[in-house]
Amino acid sequence: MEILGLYNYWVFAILLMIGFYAVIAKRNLVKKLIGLSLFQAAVFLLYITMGKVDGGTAPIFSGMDNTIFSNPLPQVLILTAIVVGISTTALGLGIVVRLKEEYGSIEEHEIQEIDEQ
Amino acid sequence: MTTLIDILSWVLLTLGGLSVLIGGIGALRMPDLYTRMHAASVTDSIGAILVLGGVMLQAGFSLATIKLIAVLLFLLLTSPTSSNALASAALLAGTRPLEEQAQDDEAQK
Amino acid sequence: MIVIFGVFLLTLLVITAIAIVRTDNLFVAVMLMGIASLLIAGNFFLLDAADVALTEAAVGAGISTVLFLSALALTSERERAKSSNKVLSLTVVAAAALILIYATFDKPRFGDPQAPVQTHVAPWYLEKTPEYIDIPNVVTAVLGSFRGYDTLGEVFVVFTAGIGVLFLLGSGVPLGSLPREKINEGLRHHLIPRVVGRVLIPFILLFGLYVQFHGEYGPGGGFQAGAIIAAAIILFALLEGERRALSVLPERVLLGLMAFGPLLYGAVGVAGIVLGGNFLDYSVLSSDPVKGQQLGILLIEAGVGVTVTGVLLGIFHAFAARGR
Amino acid sequence: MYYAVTIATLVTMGLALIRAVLGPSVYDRVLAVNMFGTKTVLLLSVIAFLYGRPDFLDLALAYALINFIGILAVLEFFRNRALRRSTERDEGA
Repeated sequence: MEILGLYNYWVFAILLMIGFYAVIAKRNLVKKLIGLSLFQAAVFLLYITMGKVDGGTAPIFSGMDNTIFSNPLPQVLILTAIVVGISTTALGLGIVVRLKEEYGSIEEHEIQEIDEQ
Repeated sequence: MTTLIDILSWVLLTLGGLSVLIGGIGALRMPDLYTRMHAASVTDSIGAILVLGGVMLQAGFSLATIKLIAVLLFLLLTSPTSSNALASAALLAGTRPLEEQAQDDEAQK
Repeated sequence: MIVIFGVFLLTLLVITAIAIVRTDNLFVAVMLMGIASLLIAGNFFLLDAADVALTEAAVGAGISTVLFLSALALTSERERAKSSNKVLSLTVVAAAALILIYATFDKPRFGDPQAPVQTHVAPWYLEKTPEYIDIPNVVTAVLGSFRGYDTLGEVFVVFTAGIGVLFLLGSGVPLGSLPREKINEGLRHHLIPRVVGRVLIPFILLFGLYVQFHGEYGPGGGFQAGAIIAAAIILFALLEGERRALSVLPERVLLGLMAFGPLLYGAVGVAGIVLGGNFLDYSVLSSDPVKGQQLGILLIEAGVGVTVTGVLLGIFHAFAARGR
Repeated sequence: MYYAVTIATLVTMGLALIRAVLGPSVYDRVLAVNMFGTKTVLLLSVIAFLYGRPDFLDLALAYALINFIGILAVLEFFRNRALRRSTERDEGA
């Protein structure tokens, strides 16, 4: 189990970087936002992983005695972050839609070319 | 009595797990969209009924069983509907079943 | 054994993420995002975060797909350009990934009860919640009371994002001035989804209310309930056309809902000051401090739920109106 | 026995994911997402019992209710696309 002890963190690192790659390498703006969502998901995973305690259960009392509970604090932070994440993604999508209307394109370099003219 | 219920629920769970697995393999291996849909629906209908039925027997008579019944009901309502919606969308867009395609190919020859 | 289930789900998640980045069809990428959301919710559940998994379920399964698809309908479905500087980006990303992975070797092992995160404030929350607030769900207690300022901030962020989308996209052409054939009738001609959807909508609304008010006893609360209720009304709008949805909840009402949540939240905080406590100190709301805390949490959760519903619906309608 | 069912569900999820990645048509991918959704419902309900916390069935219930919306949004998207293409063709003609 020792090897698996860090697996969640590795997945966090890989997922974070996959999202980051989409943000820096892709030129399509919607794709960049999708990458950003992946990036977000990776951070969520990191927080929730840190809050897990071995043999624990979700921090909701259920009348059982002597139960170990996982850490409630990261869960609170991420719970709100998910809803904030979707609203900010929607804001990003709104900007992309407006760009498409103004420039007729959602590819980054085409927008830049039009701007330079 | 409890042993009987246990055995029954294990049987249901095993059969459910098997049908879920068979449906999954079918959805991967079948040759075209409609046959894949057919395989996937196995996991949604009989698989869900058996698995949730098995879990229900384990839960006994409690709030959990009522929730499980609700889950099962909603699954049985929604998954055929979405399959139907998907199939009709695919058919309207011009994806045709394999056999029909083969017949057309024959006719063209 | 459960650890291995988690590892399997995470591996699937990485595969999905790679597929998302590789495909050049944005529709496919959105579909795969749906799968990624399901996987990550499953993982949250395995990691003991039932509340978070419920939020991810409420947001990821319906609303985010709907929003991305309506944005795609307004822009384009295909990625045209090749990636820029593929080699350079890949090198940067790979190097950063290696550094991050190297850094993880200093992290406490997965599930270690002695890790610094577990020893700092969390035990205090778990110990004091029964005494101060006396509700079973510690997550709700921390969210509503102990870290009430945080949540107030988040509610304002959600509110601001909603206002931002409305400013960017406006509410489009008013529905009344459009010729009849231009109005989106939704899926009215698809009989089967329509009938089933109609059966389902009341149950989704009921479930949303249950999640809202059961949040102190089980997984749930304002954020999840807001998303679920918004999902129910979005389902109605998809099935019956936007016009019917807007006649049920007109835009003015939606704007009111968006503003009402933060106002209610702030008012509860100010009421604390007026009654002689601190801002967002609910203990003074009732003669019994514990009852006061419970009342305060109930009120602010209601505020959160109302805002989230209003903002998500406002965003949905803003995107839908842009298509006309 | 719960473990056996969980493993079967997980493997099926993997198979569905392969179908979603391979395609070939967009409908296959939608089918895979739909299948994935129901598998998640089964997985969550079984794991709730595996953990001995049946009060967490709310999650499975949420998915059973909400997955439908995603599929309908896809249907609406296809319908819109067909409409757009036909109007484009009309204008082109």
